[in-house]
Amino acid sequence: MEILYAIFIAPFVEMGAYPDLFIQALWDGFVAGTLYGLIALGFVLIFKASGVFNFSQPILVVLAALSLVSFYQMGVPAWISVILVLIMFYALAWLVERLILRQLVNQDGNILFMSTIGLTFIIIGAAQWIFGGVPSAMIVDELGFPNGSLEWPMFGGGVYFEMIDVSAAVIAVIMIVILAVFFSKTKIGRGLRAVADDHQAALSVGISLNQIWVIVWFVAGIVALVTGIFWGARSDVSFALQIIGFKALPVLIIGGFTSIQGAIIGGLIIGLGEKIFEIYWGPLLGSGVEGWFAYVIALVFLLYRPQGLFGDKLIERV
Amino acid sequence: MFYRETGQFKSKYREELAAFPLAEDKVGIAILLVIAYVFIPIFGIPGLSYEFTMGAIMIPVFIFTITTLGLNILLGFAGQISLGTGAFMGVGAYSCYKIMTIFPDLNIIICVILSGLVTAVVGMIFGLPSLKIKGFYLIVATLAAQFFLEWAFIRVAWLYNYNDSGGIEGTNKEMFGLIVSGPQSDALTRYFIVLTLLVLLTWLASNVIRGRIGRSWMMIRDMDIAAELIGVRPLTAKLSAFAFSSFYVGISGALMVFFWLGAAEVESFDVSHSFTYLFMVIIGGLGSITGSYMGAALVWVVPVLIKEIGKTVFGFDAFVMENFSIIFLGVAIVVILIVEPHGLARLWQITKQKLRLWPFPY
Amino acid sequence: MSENNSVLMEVKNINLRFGGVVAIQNVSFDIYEGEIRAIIGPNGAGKSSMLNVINGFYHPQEGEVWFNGEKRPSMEPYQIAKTGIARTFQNIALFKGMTTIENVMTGRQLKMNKNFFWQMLRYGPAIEEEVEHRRRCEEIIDFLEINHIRKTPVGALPYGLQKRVELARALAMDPKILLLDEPMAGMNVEEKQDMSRFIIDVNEEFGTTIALIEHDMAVVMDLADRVVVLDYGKLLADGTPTEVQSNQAVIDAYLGVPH
Amino acid sequence: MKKLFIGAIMTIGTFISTIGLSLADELLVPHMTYRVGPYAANGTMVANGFTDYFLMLNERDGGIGGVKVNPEECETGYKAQVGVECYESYRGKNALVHTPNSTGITLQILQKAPEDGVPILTMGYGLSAAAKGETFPWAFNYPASYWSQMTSILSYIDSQSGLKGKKIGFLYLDVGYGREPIPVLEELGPKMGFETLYVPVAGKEMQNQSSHWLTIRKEKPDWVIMWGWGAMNPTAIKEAAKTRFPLDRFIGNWWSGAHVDTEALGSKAKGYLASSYTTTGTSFPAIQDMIKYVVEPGKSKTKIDMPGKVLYNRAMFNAVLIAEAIMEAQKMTGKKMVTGADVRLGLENVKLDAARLKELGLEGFTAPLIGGCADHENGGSIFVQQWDGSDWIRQTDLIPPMTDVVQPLLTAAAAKYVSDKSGWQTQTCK
Repeated sequence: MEILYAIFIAPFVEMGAYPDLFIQALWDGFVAGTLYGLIALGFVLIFKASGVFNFSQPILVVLAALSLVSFYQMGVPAWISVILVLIMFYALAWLVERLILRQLVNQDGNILFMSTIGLTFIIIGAAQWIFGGVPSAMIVDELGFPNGSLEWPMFGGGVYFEMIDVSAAVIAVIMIVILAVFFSKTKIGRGLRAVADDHQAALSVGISLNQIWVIVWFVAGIVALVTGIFWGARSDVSFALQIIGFKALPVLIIGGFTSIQGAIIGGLIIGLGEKIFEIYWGPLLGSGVEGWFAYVIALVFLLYRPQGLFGDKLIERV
Repeated sequence: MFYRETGQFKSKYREELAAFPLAEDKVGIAILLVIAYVFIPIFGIPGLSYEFTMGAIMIPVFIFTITTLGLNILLGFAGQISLGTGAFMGVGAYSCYKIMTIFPDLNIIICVILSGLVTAVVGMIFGLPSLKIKGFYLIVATLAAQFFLEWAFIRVAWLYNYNDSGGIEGTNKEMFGLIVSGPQSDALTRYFIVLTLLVLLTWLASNVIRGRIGRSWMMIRDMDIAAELIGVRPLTAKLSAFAFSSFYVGISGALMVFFWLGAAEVESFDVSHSFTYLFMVIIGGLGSITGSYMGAALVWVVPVLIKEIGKTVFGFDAFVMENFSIIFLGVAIVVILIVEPHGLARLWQITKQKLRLWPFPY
Repeated sequence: MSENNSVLMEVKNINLRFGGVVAIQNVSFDIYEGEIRAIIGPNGAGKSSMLNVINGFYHPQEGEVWFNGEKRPSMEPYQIAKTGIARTFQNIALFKGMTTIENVMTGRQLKMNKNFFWQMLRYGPAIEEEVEHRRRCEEIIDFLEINHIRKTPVGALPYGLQKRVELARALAMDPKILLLDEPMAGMNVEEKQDMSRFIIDVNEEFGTTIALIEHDMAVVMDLADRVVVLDYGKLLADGTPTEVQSNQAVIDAYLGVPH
Repeated sequence: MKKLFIGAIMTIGTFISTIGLSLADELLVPHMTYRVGPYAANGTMVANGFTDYFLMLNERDGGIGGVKVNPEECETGYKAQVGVECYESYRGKNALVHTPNSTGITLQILQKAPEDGVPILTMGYGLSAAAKGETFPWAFNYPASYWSQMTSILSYIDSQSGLKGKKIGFLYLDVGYGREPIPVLEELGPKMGFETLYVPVAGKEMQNQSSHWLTIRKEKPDWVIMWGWGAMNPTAIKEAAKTRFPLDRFIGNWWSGAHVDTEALGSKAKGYLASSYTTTGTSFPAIQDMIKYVVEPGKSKTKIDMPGKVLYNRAMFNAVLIAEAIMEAQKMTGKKMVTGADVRLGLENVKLDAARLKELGLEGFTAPLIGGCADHENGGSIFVQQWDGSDWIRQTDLIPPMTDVVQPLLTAAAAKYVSDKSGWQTQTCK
């Protein structure tokens, strides 16, 4: 009986008793969710356009944040550093296409996936070699993002909104809109979709597969940079950031591997779900359930809706 | 010239179904066994210190070969990708620890095998989603297993007997009056036990994959729909692959803790290890038993050698060499996938083909 | 060529839909024991879907399948395979990672049952079973004249040979009824002749009932005892090749239209 | 082509044959470091401080007792398994003492040490029970165990606001290291009348602590004690500030209060407390010598701004203790090339009293440390320091541990540790 009370009633009583805390939890879940969504977005872009499940997206986030900060520490002005990072990512996209993807055209999806694990290791080793392991603070102020926090007093407590989190949410939304428009309205975007649908067909209408791959990897790099800036601002810039990348996999399952909106909505479901669950139900299980709770949500989705919320249903043929 | 099948005719199917139909292969295996059982125990590896050879190379490589065999059964033969190998090794280790505390007098080898069986059951449970989902989606299911188990190894204090350290430790275990496990055991004793288990498990695995059950796994791997229409029940095939694979992985986990590390905590079973084992399978060769040996040896030994050579010959510091070996692993994966997606094993096979013809390249 | 006309299989009022798309609409026909039955029709007529219904890969929304004089309950494909239905596929569905002989051996899976324990030891009953079934597979391989590629991985084989290996695999199941989905698609004349000869040989020597889908009308008219014509998921005609050939609806819908 | 091939084989052969040959006439002090991996920021400082001290001794004094020291690094990436590999690689090489630099690695090699005859010094980490020298002859955790530290922190809190009726939040990294002090909290909670809120942070969630801090906000503890490491620390401090938790009621253990944790935050971390047993700053002559002989000439990887920082100085003290033990061992045995067993004796007889500290150029750097046979932790005292926005400032005098609480716990834990181990080697002390 007590157990039932603890599971079904007490958490809700608590939510009602401290509404400021509940709203804060929702906000934190929302911000975390947007950032999970951004990581997932990087996966989706590349998967959509090339069918490659790019395992190296999380390390790209780390690489972007680290090199941005390093350029700045070398004395380059903040916004010039951003441009330098973008140039670097373009070069990286080109190299990846030349040296890896081009050599693996028409290989099985699993093989491409594994090659991106290899790429992850190459980047980890090289970046650690170059940047060392010392963490640094993200240069948010220097980039001109608003500082401080908003306070909304209520019910004897208050809800705090960090300005940097607000910026993160706003920019994430803007990015989604731009990417959605890019994919549906521009020539390159439509080309990307054609490639995703059928490599051969895309080739036959004169779309260069190689070029497209470079572009999507570059765009995924931009997304990685944005993710890196905001997640770096939440803690600091170090290799430990890549661990958060594992959170993006359940997001993909929920949102579908090919849907841009799905990435964000999946991110929000995971972000909100795990925060609320951890705070109100976690103590029953000895806390620390966040690490796998996202995966459980994803598994439930998989069993009932294997294609994700926005994915296409597959009809099997023989 | 040295390696040819001409003139070796089989008059019975049974002979052709033997593990090594070619006489040269039989000789080769015999030589390898002699090296493993006689040469290395007596001489070690020339140029390396004996303790280092045993403790840092031979024993871990044999243990990881068992892991790789297990993962290869699942990934290479049954086509089900898993990133939960690390945690499944943990299941083996923790259950072996529990069995040892509950039955302190039980022979440790029996403990190890029982813990393999426990892992097989756990693997089967976490393999259930594979019936419904495929490919990349299965990665998520197995990662869920990985993270849930990691959490359980920390939260469920019963698993580590409420030790303050939160870890599990091996103690001295005797068998026929000889200490075979624990801090006082001799490396050579542990070497022989691990080696013997490896040989035995290799033999069992090669039997299973050449028979009915192994074929059903490969059918599922190559074309699951066709397999089902021919009469393979996906439930049985997939779950038996998960179980058999986890059995190996569990045994290797128990061996890792009680015949090599001596103690462990959850960190020895985390997701980064799952990746290492995946690399062993890919580099060695998907769907190849020989490849499992090659992959485990290469992925384990090369970084060790890189570090040693870098340190002693070039005087590079550990930091540089560590990063260098991380890069090396990454490059090795990419190159292998580009050059020969079937790994070292296939390259070896191609070499053998060439030897068959040598010195006449036609 | 069977004369006694006992019905081996009958499909009754099959309706199959995918979402809103109707694939098969109220189709019924039967297959006699020992005959060669052809299913023809233009692309998208529902022929392959029909085979998929027969061997249980698709579950029709309405309709019954009668086999061996009994109404078949709803079953999973692997259970249906056990009842003695084997098939080949339109787009070859061989196990690419395995050799020819291994692929043919997969056809014997259902007949093997020695447990894990013996399999692990590969000794005693397990090896005896393996040898016994291996013998039967080698016979089929001899019969289909593919001995020279026994140990070649099937992925490396030319198209025509792959089709033949697939036939061998289906035959290894010792089926009561053999479903062939476009066994001669993409073959040249010589290969078609070979394949036709094998189909007739199988039918005559093993007495296997055969249902096949084929586009090449000349082949169909030569091989088949009776022909079913489907068009847009509906049954258009059913009868002997000559009857069908002279059916006006068929001529309009299919034969008349250049294909 | 053939020549090239043979050449390559021969070169590889030479490489391999050089491996495993330990150079004679060097005191080998292996050092397990982690300059890579998620904890690299901390590991780099630790590795530098440790290595630089020995390099300085080599440069300034020509080593210890005239024999050069080889402080060889073995990179572990903070992974236990790699640590064991490191350990194995030193077998048969006459290593003098092992410094695993990780509680996880310590637990794995603890049982092997007696067999190999090489002591393990886990300064400020490792198994608390190793303080019992009679049960653990080969393990040392000078100058204090985690349990002693926890009681000192609790006395500090008691002196600030009283403990009775208070709620203490315990935020810890959810690994062996973070869980170590839980028995002390469980024992002392009822005795001293405080309630504990346990908030574990999984390694994967280190940088994602918003829900942990929401829990803290929900439960409203009066103080929060942190057992964190790596990126967990700055994230926690940031989240504390975000949830408006008063930072001067937030106290880290000695691994949660270093410059790497707070520098990037600057004034945002102002007020945050941490315990320590070593002083910061470069004003000590010994550190000046390190800068002069090693850092400035560029003989190590240390950047010029590293000496004086918390972790650098602390790792240096670790090296000081080892150097003293080696010297003591040389004195006791009369040999220059001592062995691991000799150094074990050296560690038990080390005498770092105020006079000796002054002689070493470390006056007031830390509490005096007198080695003992039965007591391998020296019941060390700690002090509390506070981040003022730009540096760590020492706030208190030395706070001794509650010996009466810790000792029985340690005895019981040591007994439990050996209870299921047959043939465990103990010693009796006079």
